[in-house]
Amino acid sequence: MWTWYHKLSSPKWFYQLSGQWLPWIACAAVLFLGTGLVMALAYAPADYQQGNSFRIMYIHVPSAILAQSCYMMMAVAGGIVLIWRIKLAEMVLKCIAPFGASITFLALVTGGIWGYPTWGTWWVWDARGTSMLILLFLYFGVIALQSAINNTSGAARACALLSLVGLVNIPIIKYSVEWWNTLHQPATFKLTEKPSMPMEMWLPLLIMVVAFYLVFTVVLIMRVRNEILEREYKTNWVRKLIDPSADRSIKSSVKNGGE
Amino acid sequence: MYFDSFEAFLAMGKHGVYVWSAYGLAIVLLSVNVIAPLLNKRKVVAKQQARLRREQQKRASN
Amino acid sequence: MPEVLLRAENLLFEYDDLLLFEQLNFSAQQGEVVYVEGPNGSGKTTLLKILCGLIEPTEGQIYWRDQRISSAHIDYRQNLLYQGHQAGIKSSLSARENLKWLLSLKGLRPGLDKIDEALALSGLMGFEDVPCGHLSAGQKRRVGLARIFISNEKIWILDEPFTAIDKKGVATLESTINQHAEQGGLVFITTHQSLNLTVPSQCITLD
Amino acid sequence: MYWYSIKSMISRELLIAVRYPAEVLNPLVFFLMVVTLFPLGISPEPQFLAQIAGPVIWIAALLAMMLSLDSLFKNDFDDGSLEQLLISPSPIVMLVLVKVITHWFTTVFPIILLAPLLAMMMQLPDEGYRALILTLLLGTPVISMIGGIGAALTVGLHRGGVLLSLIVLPLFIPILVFSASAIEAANMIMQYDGQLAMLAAMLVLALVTTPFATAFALKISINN
Repeated sequence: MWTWYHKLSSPKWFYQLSGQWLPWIACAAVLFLGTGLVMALAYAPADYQQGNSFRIMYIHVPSAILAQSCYMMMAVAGGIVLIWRIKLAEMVLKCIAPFGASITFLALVTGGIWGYPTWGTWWVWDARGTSMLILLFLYFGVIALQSAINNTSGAARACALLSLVGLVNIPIIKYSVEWWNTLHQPATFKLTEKPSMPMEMWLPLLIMVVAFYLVFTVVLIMRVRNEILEREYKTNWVRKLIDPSADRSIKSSVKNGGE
Repeated sequence: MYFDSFEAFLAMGKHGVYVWSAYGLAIVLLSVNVIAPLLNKRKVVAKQQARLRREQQKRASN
Repeated sequence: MPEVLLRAENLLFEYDDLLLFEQLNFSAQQGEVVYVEGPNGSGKTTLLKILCGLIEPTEGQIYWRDQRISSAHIDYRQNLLYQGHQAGIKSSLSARENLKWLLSLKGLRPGLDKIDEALALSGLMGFEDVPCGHLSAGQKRRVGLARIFISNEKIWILDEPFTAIDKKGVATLESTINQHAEQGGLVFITTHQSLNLTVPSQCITLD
Repeated sequence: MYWYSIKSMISRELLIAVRYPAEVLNPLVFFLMVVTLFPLGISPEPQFLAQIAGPVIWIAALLAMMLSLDSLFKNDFDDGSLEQLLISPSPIVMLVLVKVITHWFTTVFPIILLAPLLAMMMQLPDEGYRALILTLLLGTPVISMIGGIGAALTVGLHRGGVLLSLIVLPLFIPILVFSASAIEAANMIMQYDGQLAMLAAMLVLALVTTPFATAFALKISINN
């Protein structure tokens, strides 16, 4: 158990394993995204009330789900950073934030594009949209803090704490926003799913959700791998990796006491 | 297939603009997220290689 | 046999990619003065802060009387006097008020006469009630010195204590350091001055 | 013994506030000015003002607090007292909490005292005063405490001020929502115990959790 745990937290091990897995995950992502897009755009039936604008849901809902779980994962990585001080978690924390922010942005914009033909307005202060906007602010905060601190692991630890504070606050924010919404708005603008969605409608949604998670995994792995190359420069395996031709000369110079 | 013709598929009822712009934006955002680390990897590797070479030169001159 | 108060094992400190020091081992015992030497940017201040427990080393451990300073931190801090580049002197408070607060952090509550005595020793007689913002840079540093004179801590960690201090002040501090070591204390110090010590000393050199 | 360091911390903070009244007065003046902008900028019509009075005073108080929060740990960081505090054998979490509370008392409490005057100028209905004061009393300490985490995280950074607002403002939304709605309910002569209970619950939660986070954040910041 413990050796497994140490292995998992070692950047070298992650780099090698993720290198093997990445092509497969990328293939799966392309496959799922392709199938999902075709099904969502061409095969799913139009909604009897909203017509074809309903198809935007297949983008909006997966990105909204992913936006929230990205923040969760970021905070979990933050917890690992603060408790166990694992370098890999620091890298993951740093790499999730920009993706999370962009996917939150996507959820917000697609929500607007969906809203306009459906309710005639780009933006309503409904509970979900507002919560999503606040989530975007939370991401901005983490990204801004990250970029303001020069020391890499210091920045990671500060962001870890901030994302944990954010995680504790998210349920409170959500609750307060929902509560505020019921006060100020009659329920006409509510974006409730139809209780009985036919299979042709929810299957593409399921596929798209999986596809979004796969794309996220691919992006995260690629970013973390770059981060490893950046931060693990001092280790021999990274040096060998980036410059195989120089391999022998390093070894000989070390042997000759060149350092 | 839900649509009768390719034109109907493009038109999406009256909602073509909205549907296609939403999907377009999604594709653009996802591809940017995928392409950015790919480009960045080249930059990082080039940077670290230059650093390695500098150090090797320094060692050689010592 | 004098007791070993502070021991460092395999200290390594990295700031991002920059390796400041590695494989640093030393043990310091009662009655000793330890110089920390090295050029600017070699990590002297960082090492002193690591010894205080303010900064955590990337690798390695520090032991206070054979206990890790992180696990014995209350006892350790009770016995620790640290003075950095900034001594923690508030300019809106008077010398007396500043000293009172600094001492209260250790739970110490000496009488006013003791505080005034220390201030007089550091050459601040007559300035006890002046807000420190009105004092000169050297006088401000002397408020920090007064904190040292009044100390009952075992370990002193002094980062450039002689900056902006005149000859007389240097001599006073020097004799205080000697006296502290003779009474079984331990002093870590970084300085560009050469001191006249009557007690054993060792040197940690960073490069 | 540790009780003495806490007591000494309180008297020190109060003394500094007395010696530097600008730290107390500037946010207060800012608060006054921001509220004044609303009738000038939107409409001086009494009916309308009465409607927005509560939220406007709350938002202005929030912004004024953001101004003073920035300096919560900054001065101590600059003159080295923060290092001394962090290597104190006394419980650091308690010292930090004491610092945040005295800071609230010296900079925010005057704002609350001034609030009724501004409420009068903003034509707040008579029923709203009690709710305004109660929500301010319950809500602003939470803001101070959450803001304290942000202030601790940004203490050593050069662009701290704006960054601080950026990272903590979203976290204040629940407090603003419940406070504004309590005042609105009071204006309409309805019950607002629920909102007050929520604010009180948040206060308790903040009181038991944020000092640890703030102390931890200070340790992170001093390492950078």
